[in-house]
Amino acid sequence: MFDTALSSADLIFLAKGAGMTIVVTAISVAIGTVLGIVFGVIRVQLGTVYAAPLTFFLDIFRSVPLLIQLVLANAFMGMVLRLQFSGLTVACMVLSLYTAAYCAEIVRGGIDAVPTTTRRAARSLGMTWGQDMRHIVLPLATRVALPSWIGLALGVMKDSALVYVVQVTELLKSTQILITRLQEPMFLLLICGVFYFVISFPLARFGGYLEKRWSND
Amino acid sequence: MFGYTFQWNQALARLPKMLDGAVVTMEVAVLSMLIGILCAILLTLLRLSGSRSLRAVATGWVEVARNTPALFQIYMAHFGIASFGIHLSPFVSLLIGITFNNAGYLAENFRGALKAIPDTQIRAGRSLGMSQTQAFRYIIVPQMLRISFLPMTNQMVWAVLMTSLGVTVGLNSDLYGVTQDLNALTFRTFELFAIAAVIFYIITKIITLSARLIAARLFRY
Amino acid sequence: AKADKLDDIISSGTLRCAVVLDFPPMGMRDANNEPIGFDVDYCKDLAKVLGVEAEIVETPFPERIPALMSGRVDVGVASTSDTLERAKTVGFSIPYFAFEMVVTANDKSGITSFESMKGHTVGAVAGTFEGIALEKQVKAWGEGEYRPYQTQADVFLALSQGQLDATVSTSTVAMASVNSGKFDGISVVGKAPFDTDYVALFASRNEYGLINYLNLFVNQQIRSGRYAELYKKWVGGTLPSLTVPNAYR
Amino acid sequence: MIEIHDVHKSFGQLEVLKGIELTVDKGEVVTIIGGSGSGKSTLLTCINGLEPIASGRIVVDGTEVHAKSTDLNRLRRKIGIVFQQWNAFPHLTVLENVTLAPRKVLGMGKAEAEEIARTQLAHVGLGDKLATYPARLSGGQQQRMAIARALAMSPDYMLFDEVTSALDPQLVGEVLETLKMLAEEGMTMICVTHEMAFARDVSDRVAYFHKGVMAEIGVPDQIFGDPQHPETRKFLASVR
Amino acid sequence: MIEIHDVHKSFGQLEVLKGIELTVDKGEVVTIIGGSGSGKSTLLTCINGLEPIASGRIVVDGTEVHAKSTDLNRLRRKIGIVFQQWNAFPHLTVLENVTLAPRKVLGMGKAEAEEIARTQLAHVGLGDKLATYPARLSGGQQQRMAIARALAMSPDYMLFDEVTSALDPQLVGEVLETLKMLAEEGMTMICVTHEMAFARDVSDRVAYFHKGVMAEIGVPDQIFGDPQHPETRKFLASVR
Ligand SMILES: Nc1ncnc2c1ncn2[C@@H]1O[C@H](COP(=O)(O)OP(=O)(O)OP(=O)(O)O)[C@@H](O)[C@H]1O
Ligand SMILES: Nc1ncnc2c1ncn2[C@@H]1O[C@H](COP(=O)(O)OP(=O)(O)OP(=O)(O)O)[C@@H](O)[C@H]1O
Ligand SMILES: [Mg+2]
Ligand SMILES: [Mg+2]
Repeated sequence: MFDTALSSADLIFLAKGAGMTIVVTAISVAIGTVLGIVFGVIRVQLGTVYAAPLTFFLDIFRSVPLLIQLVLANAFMGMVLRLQFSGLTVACMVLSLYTAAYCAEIVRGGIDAVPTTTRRAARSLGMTWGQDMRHIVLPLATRVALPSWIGLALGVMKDSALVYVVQVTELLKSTQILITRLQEPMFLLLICGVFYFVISFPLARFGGYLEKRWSND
Repeated sequence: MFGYTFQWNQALARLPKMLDGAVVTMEVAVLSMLIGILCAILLTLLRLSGSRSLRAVATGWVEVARNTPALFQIYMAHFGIASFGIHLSPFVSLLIGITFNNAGYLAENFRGALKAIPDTQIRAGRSLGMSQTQAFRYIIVPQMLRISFLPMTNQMVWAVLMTSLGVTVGLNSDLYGVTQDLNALTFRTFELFAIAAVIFYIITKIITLSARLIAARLFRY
Repeated sequence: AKADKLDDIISSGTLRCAVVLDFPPMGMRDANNEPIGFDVDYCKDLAKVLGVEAEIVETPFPERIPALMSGRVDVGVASTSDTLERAKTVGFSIPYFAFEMVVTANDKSGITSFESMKGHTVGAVAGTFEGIALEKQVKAWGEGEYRPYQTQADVFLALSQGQLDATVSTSTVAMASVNSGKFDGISVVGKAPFDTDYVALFASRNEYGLINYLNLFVNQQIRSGRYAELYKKWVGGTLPSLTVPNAYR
Repeated sequence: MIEIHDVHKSFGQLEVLKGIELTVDKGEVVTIIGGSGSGKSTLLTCINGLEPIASGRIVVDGTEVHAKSTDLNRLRRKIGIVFQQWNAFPHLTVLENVTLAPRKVLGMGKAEAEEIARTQLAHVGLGDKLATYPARLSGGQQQRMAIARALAMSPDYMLFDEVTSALDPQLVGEVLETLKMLAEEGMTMICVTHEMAFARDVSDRVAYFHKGVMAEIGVPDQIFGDPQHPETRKFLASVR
Repeated sequence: MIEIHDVHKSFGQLEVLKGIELTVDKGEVVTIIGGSGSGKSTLLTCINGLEPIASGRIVVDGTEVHAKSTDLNRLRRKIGIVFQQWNAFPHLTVLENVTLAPRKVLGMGKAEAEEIARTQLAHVGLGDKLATYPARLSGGQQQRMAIARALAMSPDYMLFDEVTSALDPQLVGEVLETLKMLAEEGMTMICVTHEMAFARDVSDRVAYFHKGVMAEIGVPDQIFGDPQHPETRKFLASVR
């Protein structure tokens, strides 16, 4: 269909880029989710006033373009602190905090969705705070939060396209490298789009499915 | 402690230029939101329409907007579209890219909002003699607006943040573009981008705060 | 005494060079997407004399300095113009290459010379020597539009698509791109009256030992004939002089 | 005059109306009673053209409702309808709820529409709630507002579909009072209701629906005192 | 024995309990009645330490509830509480709802916990609903499940906070029956309720709360037959 100079080696090169996208996303989402849960729980426990500094800190990650966050973190780590981190490390650190900031909101929403009366009931059965969290809040909050969390994971995967600024060659950057060499922008971009779609569409569908299923009961 | 000497005055001297950039950033964001809302309404209607192909087009738009990176969409809006011989300025390309993204996300929100409004509302309107359009315009849309207001505010913030991707299509008059140019001239990376970050932060705060004020005025029910 | 950067490089066994890989023939990729080009070979030569392995770190033009400052690379071999403004932040070696600037135009634009670019939409790579100079010129003309793109590839892509009418770039990259046959309907139409763009290796500003070594290395490359050899391999034509008349450096 | 001739209507496989015949004269109050799912609501929504019919004719003041040429939006101005669910427009104040249709559909000016709305709202006892949003109203108040909203279009006919059945028991009375008042003022009305006392008090005729068929129709004394159809008897026994 | 001495408690500016004195002996059933906002629920949540108090002491079987050294989680195992809102854990079946706390808090094995749960659920009449999810239960069933859940911890005391007031009238009876049964079995109970007939039938003593003060306490016959405090009289007149 297309007359193209694209070789199988190039496809492997693209697949490697896609692999990097997945690696960056997986690491960041994993760390970011753990942090997000911790931050979210802390925010709920401390209440609006005492959690204000944390809220402000997390808010920064949602109010500044990711591109700038990456550039700044890179400059700060290397130029100011003189720490020699690889680009992948910096990318994952920034994306993890970025994920955590959004995840904390989701977690907070999930916990708030568990009625206080239900939690009181658990506590009055003699459950500790931890048991209440583990057996009552976690399962109930997960139902509320999981669809949004899947949305977040997808968002982070797409946003990971920006880590090229710290010299990480992910999917979109790999595509640009091939465009430089082969000069077939439209064709290559389409392939790149298909790659993204293939990674994210099933997850998106799964999120939609969960939302539908859980909204029914 | 630091192995780096900050030179803030070097960077601060460029603040007026950066503020000019912030104005361009706001222009793109506001325009992309306004057009994006119109497109989203259209997409929502198309997705409800009887025609299979119209529904497919609208659904395709929404899915691509939501499942590919914004950077990809903006790159497409410049270099992709140009493959068909259509030449757009960087400003317009960025605007189209962000608008495309906004419309996709908002259309999905609108659909959810629409589902949340009971059908009986339309019925009530129709039985007062309103036409379908009138019932939609006076009864459904205002209620949708309230449900979608918070998501729209978030989308507006994202639109502002997305303008930073304009550099990939040759825009250098927006806040990020200006900052990058200044960085190429002076190499004061940390200071310049820190200032840009603060400006972005202030812009997004202004947006969320004014949205809260508007919501308080608009939705008193 | 404390070990300096030069010691670090030697003891670590690798030399990490920032190279721009969409800037043919200085930096590009071969059919296996491996880095090749003048700058790549230059970095390998440097590694060889240091007795270490070369590691090519791809950096787009705007990211060269951040990459150095963040310690991700040791040396920039990245066709970087040695401006005084930049020298406030990084340390430059003596020039290791010099570019002539030429105008490349889309055939449909009717542009035949630098002067006739006036009033047209022109572009170059953001943050480069020629980019900054061209933007100034467009402002001086008072008409037309200047667009900076992130990479040299994007500039030629935009040019061949007709989004740009003309660009100013180094003669080497222009010839390489036009001759590649991948861009239809563009040609080099003449010289740009910009100063010769001397480019230098760069390292951290306070690493005198390393910068001193780089200076000697550049000098040795010329003396040994390696410079001419690489020039012939990647560029071809008359070897540009790397010294300025009536000046020492 | 509303004339209903041999109306049939199905939802998919399910035949919901099986040949309904009914004529309602100007000034008459007809009450429809019957079991759940017997097609009462469906008939009302067919009368004002919200639902299409499969066969038969419904004629309102000489206009055939389901004819292609009929301007339904114009026809509906004549026919007010109030539903079981309170369909207040939550984003509008009580006054705005009532003025919306007169202004947008009849093209009335703001002042004129508000004048009418005030009158109608006072009429249903909501004269002091003009600036309130529906969320602050009780169910009974919302239902009365819906009645005022329909009345503001000066309809010639009013259809009421179990307007009290979603209300708390203590709120039912106030809404029924409003309906009674309308009936006394001579409004032509079709009321679907489960309130038998109300049906007996207010109606000129009472119709009993059973599984899509109008099993019986007659004056209240006959229907409640001496029902003819065995199903009517069963039904009345069950609701007592 | 539950001893409450001069307990004060405020929410911000609002003083909700103003020096409550009350002793409940083993096997006694004390009912608390009183107007909305009089502090009844607050007192119950203070007794099992869900809310801190400002001053005074609450001592349960010799343990001071609000002492720093008290292990509240351990104390709460003794004191079952059931609230007005049905607090079923919606993600667990009825059986799992009841076994959760015995297993996680008391560290019981699964088999043992289920054994106990089955007994308690059968006790409250839910023996056939073990595998059902709460969403499928009526309000009364959910409330009975909550009682079984509390009983499964073998508490020495049970606190009931208006357990029937969020129920439809026809479901109230079944829950009150369950409470009566418990009282007859000799459980020590404090019940906050608006059901006067129930209070009269079941209680050993009835306390009347008014604006954070226990205005009056006595045997049911005295409180209902010959109330001393004027507010008690007013209140009883209003609920009749
Ligand atoms: N939009 C619809 N689509 C499919 N079936 C419908 C629809 N509306 C009503 N029905 C079915 O038509 C039958 C008659 O419904 P209708 O609402 O007219 O009954 P009703 O007499 O008003 O009952 P109720 O007293 O419960 O309101 C019912 O079986 C109902 O399920
Ligand atoms: N968590 C809280 N924060 C602030 N005020 C509260 C809180 N809980 C209760 N109150 C207030 O304390 C007062 C007493 O409340 P409480 O729930 O104890 O009353 P009650 O006697 O149980 O009333 P009801 O019969 O309505 O349940 C009320 O004015 C209530 O508004
Ligand atoms: Mg009905
Ligand atoms: Mg209470």
